[in-house]
Amino acid sequence: MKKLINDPKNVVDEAVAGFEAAHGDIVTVSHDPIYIARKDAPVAGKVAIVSGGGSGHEPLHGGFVGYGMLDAAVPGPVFTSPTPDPILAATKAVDSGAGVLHIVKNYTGDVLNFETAADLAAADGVEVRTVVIDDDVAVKDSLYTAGRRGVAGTVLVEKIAGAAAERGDDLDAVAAVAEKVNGQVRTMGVALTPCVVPHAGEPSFTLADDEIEIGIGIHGEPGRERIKLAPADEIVDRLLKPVLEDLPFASGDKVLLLVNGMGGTPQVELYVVFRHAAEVLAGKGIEVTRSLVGNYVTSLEMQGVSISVLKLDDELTELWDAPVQTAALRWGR
Amino acid sequence: MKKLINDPKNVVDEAVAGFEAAHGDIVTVSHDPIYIARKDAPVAGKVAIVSGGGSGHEPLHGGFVGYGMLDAAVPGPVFTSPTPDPILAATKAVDSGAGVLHIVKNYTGDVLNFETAADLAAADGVEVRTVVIDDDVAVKDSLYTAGRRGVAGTVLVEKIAGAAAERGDDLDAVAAVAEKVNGQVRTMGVALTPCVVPHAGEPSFTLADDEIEIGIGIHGEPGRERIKLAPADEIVDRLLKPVLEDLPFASGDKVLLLVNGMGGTPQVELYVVFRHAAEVLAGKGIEVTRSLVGNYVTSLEMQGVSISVLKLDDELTELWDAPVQTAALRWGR
Amino acid sequence: MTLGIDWTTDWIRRSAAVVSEHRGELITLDREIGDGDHGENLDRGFTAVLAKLDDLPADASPGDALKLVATTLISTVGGASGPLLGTAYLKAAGAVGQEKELDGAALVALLTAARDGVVLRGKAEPGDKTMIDAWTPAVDAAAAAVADGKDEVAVLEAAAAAAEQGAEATEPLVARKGRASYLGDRAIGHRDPGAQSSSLLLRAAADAAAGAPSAGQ
Amino acid sequence: MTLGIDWTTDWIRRSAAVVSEHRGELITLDREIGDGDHGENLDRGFTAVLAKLDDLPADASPGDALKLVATTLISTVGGASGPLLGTAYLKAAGAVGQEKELDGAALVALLTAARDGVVLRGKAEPGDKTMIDAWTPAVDAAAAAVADGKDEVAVLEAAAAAAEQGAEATEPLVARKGRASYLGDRAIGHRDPGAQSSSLLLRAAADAAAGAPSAGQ
Ligand SMILES: Nc1ncnc2c1ncn2[C@@H]1O[C@H](COP(=O)(O)OP(=O)(O)O)[C@@H](O)[C@H]1O
Ligand SMILES: Nc1ncnc2c1ncn2[C@@H]1O[C@H](COP(=O)(O)OP(=O)(O)O)[C@@H](O)[C@H]1O
Ligand SMILES: [Mg+2]
Ligand SMILES: [Mg+2]
Ligand SMILES: [Mg+2]
Ligand SMILES: [Mg+2]
Repeated sequence: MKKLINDPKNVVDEAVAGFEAAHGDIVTVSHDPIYIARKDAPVAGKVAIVSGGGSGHEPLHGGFVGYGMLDAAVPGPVFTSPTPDPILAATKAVDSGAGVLHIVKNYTGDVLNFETAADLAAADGVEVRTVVIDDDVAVKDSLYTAGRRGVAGTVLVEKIAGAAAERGDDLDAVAAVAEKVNGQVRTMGVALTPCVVPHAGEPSFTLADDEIEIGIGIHGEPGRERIKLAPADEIVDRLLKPVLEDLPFASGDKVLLLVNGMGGTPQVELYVVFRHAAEVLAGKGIEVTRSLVGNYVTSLEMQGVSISVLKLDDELTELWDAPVQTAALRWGR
Repeated sequence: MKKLINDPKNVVDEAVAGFEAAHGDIVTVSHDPIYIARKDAPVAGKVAIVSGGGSGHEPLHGGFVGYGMLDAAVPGPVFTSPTPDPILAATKAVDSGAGVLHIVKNYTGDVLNFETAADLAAADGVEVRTVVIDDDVAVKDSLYTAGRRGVAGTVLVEKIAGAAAERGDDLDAVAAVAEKVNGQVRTMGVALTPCVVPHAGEPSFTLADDEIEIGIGIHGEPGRERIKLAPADEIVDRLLKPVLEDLPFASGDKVLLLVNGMGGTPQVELYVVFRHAAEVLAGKGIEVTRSLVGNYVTSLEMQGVSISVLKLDDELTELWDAPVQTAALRWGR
Repeated sequence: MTLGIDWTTDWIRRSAAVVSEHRGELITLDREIGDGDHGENLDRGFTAVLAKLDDLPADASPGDALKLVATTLISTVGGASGPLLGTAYLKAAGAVGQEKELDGAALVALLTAARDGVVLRGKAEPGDKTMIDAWTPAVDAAAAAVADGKDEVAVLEAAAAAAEQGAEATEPLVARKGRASYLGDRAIGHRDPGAQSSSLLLRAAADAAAGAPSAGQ
Repeated sequence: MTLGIDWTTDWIRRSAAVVSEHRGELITLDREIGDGDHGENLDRGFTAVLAKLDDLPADASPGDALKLVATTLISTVGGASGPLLGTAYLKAAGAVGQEKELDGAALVALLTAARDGVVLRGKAEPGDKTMIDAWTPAVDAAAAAVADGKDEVAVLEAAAAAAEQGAEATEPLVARKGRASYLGDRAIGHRDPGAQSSSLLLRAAADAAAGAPSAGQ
């Protein structure tokens, strides 16, 4: 295992301390229990938004704390949901009285720990709503699975719900916007290489030199099927097909296209993927009116990419365009 | 070689097409000859800034085209300087009559090709100044080398010179600011893994499982020395020492600290590095007043990091803070 | 011979030891069909439990000790196993109340409540390839042993043996809960890490009752 | 026997063939002490040259053909070798002017001008571990051959052989120019890719003169 770390046990603590040192203009950090809060939180009268989950997906979630997006992020150990304590502490710290939305990726651990925290927060008089993100079409949502996973679509939910909170929507309205985005975004990913969890010290799975894993999650967990390495355009076709069929997206739709790097993918490759994805959408009469390309929801050093398509309407477009000022996403201020 | 590409020969063309599709609000793209220009270029009365070099360092340079930074970027093949033709075409396309600054990283190929383009532009009546960036302290600047290389400090030069041009400085003044930044920034990098150039298909060098390469360049060329993998804090100490001694930086200095990922480094690791680098600077009485953490000047999928320290004064700080709107660096608008 | 606070704390210490010892194995199982953190998660949790165990008042009941385990796991493990096992211990503590000595029936009540706690939070059914597949046979075997008039040591031995078999029996299954469910058929042939760790915890309970020499001592 | 346009275009075709054939080898040499693109760069350049060669007017002179190579390499190769080799061919074209037939003295002038062009742009000295270390012995050997009264074929053979030796002789050197200079002592033991490719180009010139069977045909 080759990593720029000290003791694997301290990776998250040290990274959060580094984040604090680098972005002290935007966030404050609580170290025990550990969470990252917007510097000016609680913002009077504003619904607060808290998200979190295992570390290793950076910039998710800490990189999205700030004006127009999250009020707090709660990082767990690498790939492990945080416990209820820091979620509760963060929730109480950022609540201005207008209530708190929990944005939770759909994994058993995340759901259960946020659930407990929400119960405890409610007992302390904080109004909490929870929206569970499950945009990953690689997993069948059925009685036979833990349900679809929350993956790269999460960043779109956080941005758009954050804008709704910032413009003054109440808790129900912010939760409704978040649900709406989750309902209209679909994602599918591919891994070329595995990642190495620091405390495990070994690759999360092994792939032959000519194999790739389709339908990969964001925790180094294996995906849906293993195929031979293929040209990028073929891989894009293969990822986009289930994404587009699922909603389904249709000719005339306006969409946001997100090509998300898994952490170790060179940027040239992300744009090679974007090019063909945009081409395929254009061929189907689907208009890409907003774009996002980069490492937003990652799996440590994994090489690979996910493609998300979000159906836009005027409201979502306006909320997407609204100013945001976080470490990892910033425009308009 | 595992890459999300089609034919290796088309990587740059396709990536640039993807960039165009994703960032059409900010840039326009010329495909033959290939360059990326600011959408509203030429900007009347403004000095234009053109940079470029081999591809594979993204977001450098295309990601920095836009308001407050570059007017055009000229991408060569992967790790190969562009030829004079596209540099000349870009230079002429963005010149508003106020002259053009070429920001060139100090590599023989880049210097020679930009030199030819500048000569040809001058013959066509375009006033061109050239600033050569050589911030890499890993290389001794002596008669016995091709001189120091231009590495991550380049992004700081491009941002700050871009702001100077945007506020209306004339060509000499913009060139002087760029020279000043280059004179006050020092960088040193480390690689944990090599990168794979698409047309070569094999790693640029080999490192044992417990070896790292100190003083790495940004083209997968080997570095200064090979040492055993060590804890991040030790590696940071080793990178910072020559950086700080070279200028030298002194107690009381205010600086910008850039921790730059080489492309394949998980973000947690960048922040682990930032944390200790900031700690070391604080211990020496050097105040970090501005920070930048992320993948800005990369080497494809290489895992590793470079640390740059730029000495700030009020003018440079103000220019750093000025609005910028590019695909990869954006604030204030 | 009923089992009291000494058995309970011995069980807990042995649990911590066995989890630490099998940390790597549990990580590997979880890497294969999950995300590779299960051993690390439980080790972090039980290390924290151990650190708090000495604070237990001298007159603590088994239920007090189980509750300490529950709250500590909930606040240190995270992931899926934290709330699930935490709830198991919490419900187990509730089932034994303030009893100082646990007989066979009380042990069955403890195990049943623990299993039901996991089901309450995780909604898994037997055969879903989860820790339930260790707990449920353990509960059944313990109940059968009590019905057969076995003593407490034998009851826990029966539970541990059944849990071990149950964990092994997860290998051919397709998972329907947890991360392994994303894998479909590809989970076949791999043991569920949570079932394996639960069987280790139940083996520790039996060993503590039998007074077997402890790995951690 | 003097050498005219047929020799020149044959040289160019053979150059393209040899560069394409040795593309991988040049990439490997450049990976070891540079950035791994030298073979790709030259292959791209000479492929472009080949594509333009048929456009040469029937009455073109050797100098016209060399100028075509020069401008094409400058506008397609990039990197360090593009401007350096491009200038070499440009200066070589200048040295032979509009002569239709080149004798030994003209060939020496051609080679000398090429070498001087590289030095003009790259400022390298002999022993710096660059392409100069192939060109300079080639120039000297060609001049000596002319002084010895050798014919054109022998002059180019001498140049090619000397260039090959010069390229080989870069192996023990520390580099003082180009990317390899960043390596210090670690460049020792590796052949300079640019010296190697230049020796291949000069061998192609000799082969074309000797009418050796061509790899590309
Ligand atoms: N819904 C569930 N019900 C019961 N047990 C579950 C459920 N989901 C997961 N588990 C158990 O949790 C184990 C994984 O725990 P762990 O790796 O610590 O958490 P995570 O899956 O969040 O990484 C699985 O092996 C399985 O036994
Ligand atoms: N200053 C110089 N003078 C002469 N030749 C040089 C000089 N710098 C580099 N070279 C030659 O160029 C070769 C490298 O070419 P190439 O790999 O195509 O370009 P780059 O170094 O830009 O990647 C070196 O092997 C060397 O022979
Ligand atoms: Mg986990
Ligand atoms: Mg090069
Ligand atoms: Mg797990
Ligand atoms: Mg090269």
